[in-house]
Amino acid sequence: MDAGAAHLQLETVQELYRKVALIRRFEDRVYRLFLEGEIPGTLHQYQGQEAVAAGVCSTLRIDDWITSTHRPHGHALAKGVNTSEAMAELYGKATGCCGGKGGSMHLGDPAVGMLPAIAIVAGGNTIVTGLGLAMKLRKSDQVAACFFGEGATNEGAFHEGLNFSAVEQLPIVWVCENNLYGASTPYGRVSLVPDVAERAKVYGIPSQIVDGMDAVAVREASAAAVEHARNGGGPTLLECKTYRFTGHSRSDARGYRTREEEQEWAKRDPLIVLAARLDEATVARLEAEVKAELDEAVEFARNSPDPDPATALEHVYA
Amino acid sequence: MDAGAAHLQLETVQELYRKVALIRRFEDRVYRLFLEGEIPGTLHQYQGQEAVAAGVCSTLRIDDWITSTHRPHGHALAKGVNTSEAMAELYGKATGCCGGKGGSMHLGDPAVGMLPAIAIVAGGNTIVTGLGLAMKLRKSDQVAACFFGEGATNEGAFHEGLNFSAVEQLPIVWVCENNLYGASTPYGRVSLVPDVAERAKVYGIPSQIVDGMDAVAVREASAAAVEHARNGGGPTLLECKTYRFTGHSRSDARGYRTREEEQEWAKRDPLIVLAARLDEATVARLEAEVKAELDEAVEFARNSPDPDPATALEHVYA
Amino acid sequence: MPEAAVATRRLTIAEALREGIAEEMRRDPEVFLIGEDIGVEGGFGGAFGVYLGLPEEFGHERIIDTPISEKVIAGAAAGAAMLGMKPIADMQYSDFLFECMDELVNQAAKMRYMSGGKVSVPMVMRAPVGMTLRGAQHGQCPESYFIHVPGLKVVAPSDAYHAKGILKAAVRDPNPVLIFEHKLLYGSKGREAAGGMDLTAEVPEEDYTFPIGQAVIKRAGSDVTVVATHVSLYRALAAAETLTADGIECEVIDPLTLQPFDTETIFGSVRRTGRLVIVHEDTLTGGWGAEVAACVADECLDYLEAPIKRIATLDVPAPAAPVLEQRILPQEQTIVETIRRLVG
Amino acid sequence: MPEAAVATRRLTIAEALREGIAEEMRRDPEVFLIGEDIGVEGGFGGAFGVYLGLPEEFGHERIIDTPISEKVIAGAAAGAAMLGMKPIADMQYSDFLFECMDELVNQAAKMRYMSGGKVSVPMVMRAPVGMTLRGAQHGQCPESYFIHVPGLKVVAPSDAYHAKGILKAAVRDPNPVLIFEHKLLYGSKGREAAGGMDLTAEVPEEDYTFPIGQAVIKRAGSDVTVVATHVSLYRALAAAETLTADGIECEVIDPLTLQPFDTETIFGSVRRTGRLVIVHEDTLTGGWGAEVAACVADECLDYLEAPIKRIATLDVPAPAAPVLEQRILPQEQTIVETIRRLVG
Ligand SMILES: Cc1ncc(C[n+]2csc(CCOP(=O)(O)OP(=O)(O)O)c2C)c(N)n1
Ligand SMILES: Cc1ncc(C[n+]2csc(CCOP(=O)(O)OP(=O)(O)O)c2C)c(N)n1
Ligand SMILES: [Mg+2]
Ligand SMILES: [Mg+2]
Repeated sequence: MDAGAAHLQLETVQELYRKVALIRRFEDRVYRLFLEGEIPGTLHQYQGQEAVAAGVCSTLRIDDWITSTHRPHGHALAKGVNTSEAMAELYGKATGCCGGKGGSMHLGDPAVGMLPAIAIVAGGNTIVTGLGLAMKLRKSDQVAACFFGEGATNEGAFHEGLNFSAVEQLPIVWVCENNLYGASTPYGRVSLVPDVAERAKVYGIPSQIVDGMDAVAVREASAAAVEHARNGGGPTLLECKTYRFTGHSRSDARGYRTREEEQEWAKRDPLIVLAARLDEATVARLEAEVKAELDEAVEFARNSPDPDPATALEHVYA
Repeated sequence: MDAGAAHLQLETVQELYRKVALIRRFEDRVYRLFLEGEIPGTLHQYQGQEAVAAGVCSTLRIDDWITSTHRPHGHALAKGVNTSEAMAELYGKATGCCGGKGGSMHLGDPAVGMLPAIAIVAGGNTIVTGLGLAMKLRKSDQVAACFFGEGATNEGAFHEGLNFSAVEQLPIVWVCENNLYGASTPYGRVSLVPDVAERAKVYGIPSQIVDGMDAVAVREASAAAVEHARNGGGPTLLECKTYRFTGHSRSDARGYRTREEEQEWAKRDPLIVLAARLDEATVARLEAEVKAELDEAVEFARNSPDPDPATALEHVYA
Repeated sequence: MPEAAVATRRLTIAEALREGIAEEMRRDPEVFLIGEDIGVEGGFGGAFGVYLGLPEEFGHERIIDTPISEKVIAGAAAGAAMLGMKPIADMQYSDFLFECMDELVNQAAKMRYMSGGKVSVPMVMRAPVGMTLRGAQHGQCPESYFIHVPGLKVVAPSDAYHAKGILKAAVRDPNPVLIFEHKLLYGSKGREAAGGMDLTAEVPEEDYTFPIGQAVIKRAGSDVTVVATHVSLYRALAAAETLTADGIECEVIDPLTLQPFDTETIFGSVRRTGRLVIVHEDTLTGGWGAEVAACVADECLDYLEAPIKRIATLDVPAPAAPVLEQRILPQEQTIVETIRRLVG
Repeated sequence: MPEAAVATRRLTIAEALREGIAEEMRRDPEVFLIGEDIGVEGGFGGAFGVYLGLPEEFGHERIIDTPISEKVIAGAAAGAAMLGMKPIADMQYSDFLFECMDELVNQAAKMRYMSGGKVSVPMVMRAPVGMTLRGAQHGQCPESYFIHVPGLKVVAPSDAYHAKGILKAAVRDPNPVLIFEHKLLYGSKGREAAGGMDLTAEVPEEDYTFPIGQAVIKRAGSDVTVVATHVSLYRALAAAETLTADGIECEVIDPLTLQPFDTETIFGSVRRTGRLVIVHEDTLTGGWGAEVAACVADECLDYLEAPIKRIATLDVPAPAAPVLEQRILPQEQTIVETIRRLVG
C-alpha cells in the first residue's frame, strides 16, 4: 500500500470509528435518559451491531436510500440523520426528524436517503423493492440497502422481496444483521440452515458472510455489493454475523442466552476492533467529538418544544 | 420381479390408469357441459397433469389429508371424492360435495381427507402446516400432502410453510406441479432458478424432481416421501414436471405459449404413458368403467335439486 | 366543466380505464403499471383485459409483470411512490388484497404520517370486486375494510365517464388511492349478468379528471335518498323507475368516493327527503353503509322521517351455486319493497 | 350462575387469562398454544407475560414457538382446528394481524361455509390492542376490520372476570374467535397509564365460562346509554361518575362481544334512555361504533331523543409523541362534555 492509500485507509478507519462511537454513545445515553423518564415509549437498541450500519452506510451516497427496522437508531445515525433531530424524535419533540410522529421505531429522514424505519418485521423487504424499481426505471445510478434481522428471514416478505429483486435485477443490497436472536428466539430453533447467506442462492442472488463486528470488513463487502448494484449487476445479500449487547427491548432480562456467550461477543466489540487500528490520541479525539455532538443533541432535544397538539391531525393526507 | 410382485405392479398400473382416465374424461366432459351452459361459473382444468394427483393420492390412506388449489378437480377425484358429488358441486346442486356452496374452486370432502380446495394461490401452503401439526401433536401416523403450482412458489406463504414444516419436522409431502406457467406467466420470467426442487434445500427439506407425466414415477417418489413422513422423518418436496393441456381457465386462448410446445408435451400424455404398460383390452375395459361412472355422475348432477335458497344463510357459524 | 365537454363517444369501463391509463402514461413518464399477467405477450392484458394494447405503445419496462407475490406488488408500488413515481398497481381480484394488507395498511397508508409529512405515497391500486359465481374467494367486495384506514383514499366508480376521470385524478393524487371496480360492469360481457343495462357512457376525447371525494346525484327525487355503488347503483336506479308508478320519487346518489366520503351531498339530500336507504354488494355488518348511516344519525337526526335502512349482501361468504348467490345479493325487488315500506 | 359463585380472589387480566388457558389445557388435551416467543426458556412468556409458567406444566410440545411467520401462526392454527384441535394462537401485537389476513379472512372464516358445513375451525387468536406510545405500527385497535368478516367472532373483554370466562368460551366455541385485549389493562403495569383504576377483578376458583355474544350493563342509568370497550369503558365509567354531579345518570354497557353483537341489550337500553354514545379507541370512520349506530338508527329511531354520538380515536395513524397521542385518544373529558350537550 502506498502512502496515499494508507492515509486514505486511516481516514476511513477514523470515520468508521467516529460513526460506531457515535451510535454506541448515543444508545448508551438514550438508555439512561429512558430510565430517567426523559424519553417515552420503548427502545430497541443497537449496541454491538454498530459496525454493520457504519460499514454499509459508509459506502452509500446521500442520494442512495436505506430501509430500516424496529431497531433503527444506528441505521439513522450512520446514514446521516441529524443527531439532534434523531434525539428530539426519541423525546417526542416537534423538532424531531419526524416531527414527533414517528418515534423510536420510525426514525428516518428522506433528506438523507432514509425512509422512516418500518417496525413490522421484514416490512422494509417489500418496500425496498419499490425503491430499487424506481431507481431502475429512472435509469439513475442510485442504490438501495435494506437492513433486516435474521428473524425477518422467516417472513413471507423476505422471500417475495428477494425473488422480485433478482428477477428484475434491482440495485439492492440486502443487509441481514444476524445477531443470533429474534427477540428471545435463537435462530437455530426457527431455521434448520444456520446461514442466511445460503437462502439467497435459490433466488440467484450472490451472497456473502461478513464479520459484522468489524466495520472495515463490512465496508469492504458492502463497497463491492454497492458497486455491483450501481453498475446494473443486480442485488447482493450480505449476512453480517453480529450480536446485540443489550436486551431485545428495554425490559428484556436476556434469560434466553448465557452471560458467557455475551462475554465472548463482548471481546469482539466493534469499538475494540476499530480502536486496535488507531492510536489512543485519535480515539480520544474522536470520542470527544462524539461526546460534544451528543451533549448538543440532548440539549437540543430537551429544549425543543412539544409538538402542537393540533398537528396530530396533519399529514394523514396531503 | 416375481409373479406376485408383477401382478401387484400390474394392478397398480391399472388402478393408476383408471384414475388418470377418470380425471381426463371428467374434465373433458365438464368442459363440454360448461360450454353448453349446464355448468355455471368458471373452470380451471387439470387435463395433462393427471399423473400427479393420481400418483400421489395412490400412496395416501383415506385418513391422510390433502390440500388443493384453484385447479382441484383432479385432486378431488384422485383422493376419492365421490365422482357424482363432485359433478353435482360443479353444477351448483344441493347434492354436491359442498352442498353447492363451494363450487369448482373449492371442491373437497373431509370424509375422504380432502379439505375444500383453497383458491388463493399458496393459500393451502400455510393451512397444511396445521394439518401436519395436528397429526404430530396427536402422535398419529397420518400424513398431509399439499398440492401447489410452480407459480405459488413466489408467494410468501410458500416460504413460511416450508420453513415451519422443516423446523417442526411435520409429516408433510409438498407436491409442486410445475406446469411451466402461472396463468400466462412462464416460470422463467418470475424465477431465476428453474427448478423448484432447489428451493427446498435452503429449508433443510429433501427434494426430488419427478416426471409428472408418468403416474408410476410419481407414485414411486410419493410412496417414499409419504413413508418418510409417516415414520417421523419430516417433510419432502416433490417437484413434478408437468403440463396443462388446456388454457389456464376456460377463456384462455393460450397466446403466451406455442402450439409446438403443446404438441411436444402431448406426446407424453399421461394416458399414453400408462397405456404403454397395459394391453388394449384392459384399457378399453377401464375406459368403459370410467365412462359408466361419468354417465352416472352427470345424470346424478342433472337430476339433483338446486339448494334451497334458505340454506344460503346456514354454515356461516356452527 | 367536464359535463359541458362535447362527448359523442360511448365507451365501456374497460375501454375508458385503458384510455385513462394510456393518457396518464403519456402525460407523465413516472407513471408505470405493475401486477400479475398484465403485460405478458400473448396473455390476457390483466384479468379483465384492461391493459390490452398498452405494451405495444409503452413497452415492457413500464409494464411490469410480477411473480405471484401480492406483497411485492403492493410493496413495490408503495416504495416506488415514496420516491415520487406514480405506480398503478393491479390486483387480479380484490380478494387477494388480504395478501398485502400490511403493505397497504401499515406502510402505504401510514408513511406520510410517520414521516411527519416528509414522504408522499402517490400510488394507485386497482382491484375488481363483485360476485360472479366463483365462490367465496373470488367474489368479495372489500371496500369497507379500507375506508377504515386513515391515509388511504377509496373510490368505487360505476360508469365509464367517472371511472376514467377518477382514475386520472387518482394517478395525480399525492395519496395512496384504491380503486374498486365491479367485474360485471367492465364491458359488454357483464352487461347481461348485470341486468341488461347499457354499460357504456359518453366519454369526452379531451383530458379531464373527476374529483375524488365528490358524489354524483344520478337521479333527483324528493321522497327518499338512495345511496348505492356499482351494480347496486343500477339496481337502485331501476327500482327508482319502478317506484315512480307508486308516486315515489327516489333521489339516487352514486358516492363514487367512499373515503373521504362526500357527506355534504348525502346530508343535503337526506335533509330534503327525510329518508335514507343505502345499498351495497359488500356484506352488511361493518360495511361502508354503516358509516354513512352513523354519520346521518348524528348529523341529520331531526330530519329523519323513517329509520335508516341498509340493503346489502347478507352476512355470509359468497356461495358458488347460482340460486344461493342470488339469494344473498341485494336485489332490485328488495330495494323496491323497502322503499315502499319506508315511504308508505 | 357465575355471578353467584363465591369469589374472593382478585386477579389481573394477565393472571386470569393465564389461569383460563391452563384450565382449558388441562381439560382438553387438544388445546395447544402457538406463537412467537411464547414459550422460549428464559424468554418473556409472550409479549405481555401471559404464558409465563405454562411451559413448566405443559411442556414445549403443546406450546409451540414459531418462526416470525404470522401467516404460519394463523394458517397452522386454522389448519389444526380444521382437524378438530383447539389452538390458541398468539399475535404479539394486533398490528401484525395484517400479515395474516388471508389466513383469517379467506381461510379460517370461510372454510365452514365453503365446505357446506362439513369443516369446523375452532381456533382462538389472541391479539393485544391499544396505543402505548409506540407509534403507528404498534398501537392500533383493529377489531373493526374483523366484525366485517362473516364466519369470525370477535370479543374484547375489559376485566379479568370476563376475560377468563370469554377466553374459555372461545376455546370451546366451534368457530374461529379473535380475542382483542388491551395492553394497558393486562395488569399492574398498565394501571397508571390507564388512569389509576383498579385493574383486578374477582375471579371465582370454579370453572366458568362467559357467553360470547352477551353484553354486560356495568352501570345502570336512565338518561343516556354509553357503549364502550377496553380503556374507553373505564373512561366512560369515570365520566358517568362525574356526570352524577350534573344529575345525569349514564347507563354504561360493555358489549364484550363485537361480533355477534348483543344488539338486544343495546336496543333495550336505548329505548329506555333515548340517547346513545359509543366510545372506542379504534379510529372513528368505519369503526365498530358505526355498525352499532347504524343498527340503532334502523331499529330504535323513534326512541331517539338526540343524535347518536360516536367518540373514537381521531382518524389518524398513532403518533409517537405523548402530547399527540393524548390529543387523538378518546378522553374522559370529551365523553363528559358530549353527554352534557346531549342531555342538556
Ligand atoms: C410482523 C412482525 N412480527 C412480529 C414483530 C415483533 N417483533 C419485533 S422485533 C422481533 C424480533 C426480530 O428479530 P430480528 O429480525 O432478528 O431482528 P433483531 O430484533 O434481532 O434486530 C419481533 C418478533 C413485529 N414487529 N413484526
Ligand atoms: C393470491 C392469489 N394471487 C393470484 C391469484 C390468481 N391466480 C389464480 S391461478 C394463478 C396462477 C397460478 O399458477 P400456478 O401456481 O403455477 O398454478 P397453475 O394454475 O399453473 O396450476 C393466478 C395468478 C390467486 N388465485 N391468488
Ligand atoms: Mg436478530
Ligand atoms: Mg403453473
